[in-house]
Amino acid sequence: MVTEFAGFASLAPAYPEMLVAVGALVLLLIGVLARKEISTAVTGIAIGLMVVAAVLIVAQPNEGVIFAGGFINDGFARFMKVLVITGSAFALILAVSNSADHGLNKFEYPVLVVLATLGMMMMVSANDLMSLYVGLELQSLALYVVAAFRRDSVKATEAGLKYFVLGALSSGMLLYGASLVYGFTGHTQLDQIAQAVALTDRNPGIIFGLVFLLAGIAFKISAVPFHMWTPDVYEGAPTPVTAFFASAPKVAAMALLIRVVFDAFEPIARDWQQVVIFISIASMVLASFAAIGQNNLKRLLAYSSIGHVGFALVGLSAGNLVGVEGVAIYMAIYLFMTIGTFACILALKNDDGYVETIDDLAGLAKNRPFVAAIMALFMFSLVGLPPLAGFFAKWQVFLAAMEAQLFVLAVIGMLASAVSAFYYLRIIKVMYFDEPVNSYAAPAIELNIVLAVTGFLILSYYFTIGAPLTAWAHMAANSLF
Amino acid sequence: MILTNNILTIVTFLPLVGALFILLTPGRDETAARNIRWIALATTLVTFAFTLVMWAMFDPSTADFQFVQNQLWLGDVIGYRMGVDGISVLFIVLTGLLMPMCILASWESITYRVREYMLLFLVLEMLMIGVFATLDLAMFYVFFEGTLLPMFLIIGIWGGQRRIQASYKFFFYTFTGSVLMLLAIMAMYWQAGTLDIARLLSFEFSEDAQFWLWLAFFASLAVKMPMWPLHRWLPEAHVEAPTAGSVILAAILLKLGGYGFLRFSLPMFPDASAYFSNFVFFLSVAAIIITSLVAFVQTDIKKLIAYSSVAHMGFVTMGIFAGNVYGVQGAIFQMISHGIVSGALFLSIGVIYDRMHTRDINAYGGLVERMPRYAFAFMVFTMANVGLPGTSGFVGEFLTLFAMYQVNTWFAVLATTGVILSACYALWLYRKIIWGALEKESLKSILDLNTREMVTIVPLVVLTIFFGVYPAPLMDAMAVSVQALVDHYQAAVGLEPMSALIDLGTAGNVQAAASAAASH
Amino acid sequence: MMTPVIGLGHFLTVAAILFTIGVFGIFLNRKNIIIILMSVELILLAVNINLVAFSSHLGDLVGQIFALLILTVAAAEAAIGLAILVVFFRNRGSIAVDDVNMMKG
Amino acid sequence: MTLPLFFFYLFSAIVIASAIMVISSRNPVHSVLFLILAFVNAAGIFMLAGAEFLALILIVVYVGAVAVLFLFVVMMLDVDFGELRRGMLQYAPIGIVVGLILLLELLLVAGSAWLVPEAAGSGALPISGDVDNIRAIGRVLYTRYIYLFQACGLVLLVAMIGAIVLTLRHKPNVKRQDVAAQVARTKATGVEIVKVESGKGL
Repeated sequence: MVTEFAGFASLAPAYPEMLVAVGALVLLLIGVLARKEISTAVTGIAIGLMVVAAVLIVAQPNEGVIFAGGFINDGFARFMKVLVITGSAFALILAVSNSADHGLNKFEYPVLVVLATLGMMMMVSANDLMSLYVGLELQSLALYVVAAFRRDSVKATEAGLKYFVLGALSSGMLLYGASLVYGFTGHTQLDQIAQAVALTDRNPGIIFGLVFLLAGIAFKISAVPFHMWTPDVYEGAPTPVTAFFASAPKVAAMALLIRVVFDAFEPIARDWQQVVIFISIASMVLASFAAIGQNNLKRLLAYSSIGHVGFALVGLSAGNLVGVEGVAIYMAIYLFMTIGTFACILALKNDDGYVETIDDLAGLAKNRPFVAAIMALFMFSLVGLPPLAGFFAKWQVFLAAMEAQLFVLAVIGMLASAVSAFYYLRIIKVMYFDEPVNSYAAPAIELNIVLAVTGFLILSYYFTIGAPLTAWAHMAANSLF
Repeated sequence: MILTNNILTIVTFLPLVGALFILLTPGRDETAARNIRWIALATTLVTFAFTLVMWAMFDPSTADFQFVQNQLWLGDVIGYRMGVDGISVLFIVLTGLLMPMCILASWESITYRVREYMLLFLVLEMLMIGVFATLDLAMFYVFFEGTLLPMFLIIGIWGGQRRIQASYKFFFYTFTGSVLMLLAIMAMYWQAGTLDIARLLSFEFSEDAQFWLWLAFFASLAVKMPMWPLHRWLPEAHVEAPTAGSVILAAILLKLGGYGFLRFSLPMFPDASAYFSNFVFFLSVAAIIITSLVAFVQTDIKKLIAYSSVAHMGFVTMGIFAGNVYGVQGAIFQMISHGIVSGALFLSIGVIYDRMHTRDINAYGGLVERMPRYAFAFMVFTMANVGLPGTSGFVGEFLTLFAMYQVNTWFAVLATTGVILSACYALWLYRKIIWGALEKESLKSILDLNTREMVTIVPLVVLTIFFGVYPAPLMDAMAVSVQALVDHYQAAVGLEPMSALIDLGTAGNVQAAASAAASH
Repeated sequence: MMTPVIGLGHFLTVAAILFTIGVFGIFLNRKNIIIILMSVELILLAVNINLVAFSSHLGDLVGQIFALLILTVAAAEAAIGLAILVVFFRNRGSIAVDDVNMMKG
Repeated sequence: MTLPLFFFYLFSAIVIASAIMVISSRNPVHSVLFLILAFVNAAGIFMLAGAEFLALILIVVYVGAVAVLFLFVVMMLDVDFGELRRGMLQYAPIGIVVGLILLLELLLVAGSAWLVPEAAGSGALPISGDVDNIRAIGRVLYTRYIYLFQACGLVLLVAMIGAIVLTLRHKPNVKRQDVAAQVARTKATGVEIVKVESGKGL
């Protein structure tokens, strides 16, 4: 076997990954060798590392397939990687000043987040079922640990355990699917799978493999019917960790899903489209109704994230260029909305601890007008009300569905979004229309900054990031076709 | 030249500049609140001035869109497109006119969270002007639907006792209807390949597509309008909203529905509009009669006016779908006039509500003794509401009825009974509140209009009478555009162009036609 | 290289049965985490049998590499899983997990 | 029946039987032992399929490390297993239905392979007859698959960090030898001279 390693420069497409990997090891060394507890410093360096990696991805146009076809860096991968890194960096920022409250004040936390991010970058860049699996597991294992990171809390460890069990099961299903796909096509590399699939007629082995693969990934994006873990894990895990779970890993898994179905299974698009449509409808409808009864904020946001995954999948169901572009934009906007919402939750702390239930928010607009205003903004945006960014996200995916003539899906989705407005509005109602019950301390400075930045972007989407984001997403989607 | 190109952008986004200033105003005390009020008033006044400049620059001799801007903005789909024609220009001016009055009406009645209140009103103004100014279908939806956000909060935060239910009802009725329209907009994009309204107006959708698109638009616009039986949210929203909120709701927001019918349903889906016209007539006439009857039994002044709004909107839909020049001109005129009159009525109710804090009809009586100026103004508005000749309410109602006679006599006859009914309840209301002996103790010390209230109400009195006597400025502005619209519609559905029958270029002809019809 | 004495279907059948037993085990023992972890191991074993069988059948080494990766990663996974189980046990004094409840308020 | 086929059936039967025992055994220690049995026999199946290296790894890594780890945990945690088994049959009916459907579907796939054994194309990395299995894997593992190999290293690193951060507890009272501290001792730090006044004591 000849080595296919042709000098360090040939690895240029993977420089960001290598940087993050080395960075994680350096962070680990710093943490271990330091004599005292320096988790905040490590967190700071980790955020810096993410920023550098993101800049590297944006600035460095090295695209290509390396590592014997195992790794691909294209426009789509770069777009999604920047999102993933942004999500992780924000999640780390959210944990800076309140890490002690959530039991995250150990240097291992940022290290694990960085390693999870590395796993997500590998997922996004996976061009082979094997690298897909390894990236996924690198991410998942780090997330399992992070979920249970507050090891003296029953809720957190139970959340970690549930997440682990269902994650492991989903990995098993994904692998079973991968093994069938490998067996019946003879390849693990996505583009070669596509060639083999195109040659054979609809082979039940491949179809079953595809279904199992999709089921495994559906777990990771917490789409119905594989969503059971989400509310419990969101509720149990420390809030900064939940913010992390809800943002970057979802983006990475969604990118993975897009890559698998388009790169490997384009020839049997009809088959996976049906599965995706089903998952999408189920997620939108179930989330809309199940969230109405929730009083715990984090559980509510869990259902909200399930619903939003359903909406994003509307774009994927369409199976066209506009759809992929829509999903890319959707995930970007979803990322900012999620980070911002969790920043709001973390910004509200009184003597009894952090805000947990919706009732705790009563009259917030009087005590903390800034946080309440930003929160309201996010809620309206999650509803999908123009002119906020959430509307443009929905616009993109439903536009794709209409092009693909998926009218029933579009109508159901739109009605589900109208129903979902009910529980988002409830939060606004409680904050603005009710009388105050709690008083909250002033939030930390970095939370205020996160709130201001995300809130501004969501509010001014049409004027500021809308146009460049759309253009970039278009470029990213184009690289898949 | 720069002004011509950008006048619409300026008019639309000027309120946001004011909003920014309000956001940056320091302090949370009474001084800050006063500053904020003044900033809001100044902003709306400047905006109004610019809308007047725009009207002055507007060339009424062409049906083309003017002050056009056309750039792609978000991807290849959504563009930044602006432009007005004779149909939309008037609504922008109306919005500009009413906003300062709303700010003035809220001057003293809004005592808490003034910053948020003014902020929301300025944002609302931006969105409402945007609806009329944009030429991009997606942006139309953005502005159209965006009004929900500030309005939901205005009703919910500053509203009355049952504000929460009212705001929820308002939100869900309109939101659910609108999402279907959104899907229709997307479908139109894939069929026509553009969201540019100017180009969509000349695109011919297949009859099958028209059928569904019309229904989807109807779902949204009929709720907004509101048409019977989808009007249930309106009385509650009106009753619970603060005075300025009611004014905006009645004067502008309801017109978004009518504007949508004129801009989209009629010209873009002509076949479907013709197909569904009897259905619309039926709903309109039902609205006129039923809601007028319902208005009779109300004890809440605002509710009564709210139901009368629904009835008046019935005339509008009737006129629009009559599909001839009288009908469409009448509908537009009726909308403008109703904007002024109903806004003025809600302002008037706000005046006595500020003093007595009740809207119960029985709590009033004999106000003329203590409030002669108020009594006069209220009389003018009541007359206009009834549609008495010489007030602006007459022209629109008459034209739509006249148009209806040409299309379907039975519906027209039924609708005419609505006019009689409205006279009954409006005059009854006036008698209960203003006439009679001043018996109630609490009313003995009530004060007449102060300067601030005079400033808000007097211009509306003047306009009501002025447009009633001399409707030419409005008619001239819209005439050519309406003619083009109607020609296009009738050509599409295969009717003889009505323009051959009567030349309706000027208001004088309208008046002549009106008196001719009246002598029948 | 190998004469296919044993048909591919034999292997796949065994793997399918093992996989089903694994999934069934998770359903059956919803409270006993240790058994669930072992069921996951059974599922992975099924996958490995699949991969090895396909590798042999196709005359392609990739399947075995894949299986090797899975073995490595699964070992790491088991370590993490047991670690979480241990901390959970320390907190709770039991390893019973409440049912994953979809509609819990 | 040829000999390989006989062994295949033998191993398969034992694997399946012990897998059933794993999930249904009353005592988790038995479960672990049956798991080991399943792994050992699976190694036999691997061997029959020509994957000698994997067969070895399965025994070394799985039986040697993972299964023993399970055994440790089962023994270490003082779990009341009787309680856990209660209500177990509650889910059995639905579980059986789901399991049967799943099995049928999977067998369908397996069956289709049986019917069309040449459904697959040619592989990316053909096995050549003149190199033995371990050598072939070794040749590609560090070259062609260096990326995956390194990534697996990171996965193991995460597992290590995770296991440590979750379970390691510093006990404050445990005495440890600190060479640096011992060497750094000086007279000043090590000896304290106390002047004791006569008749007073300390």
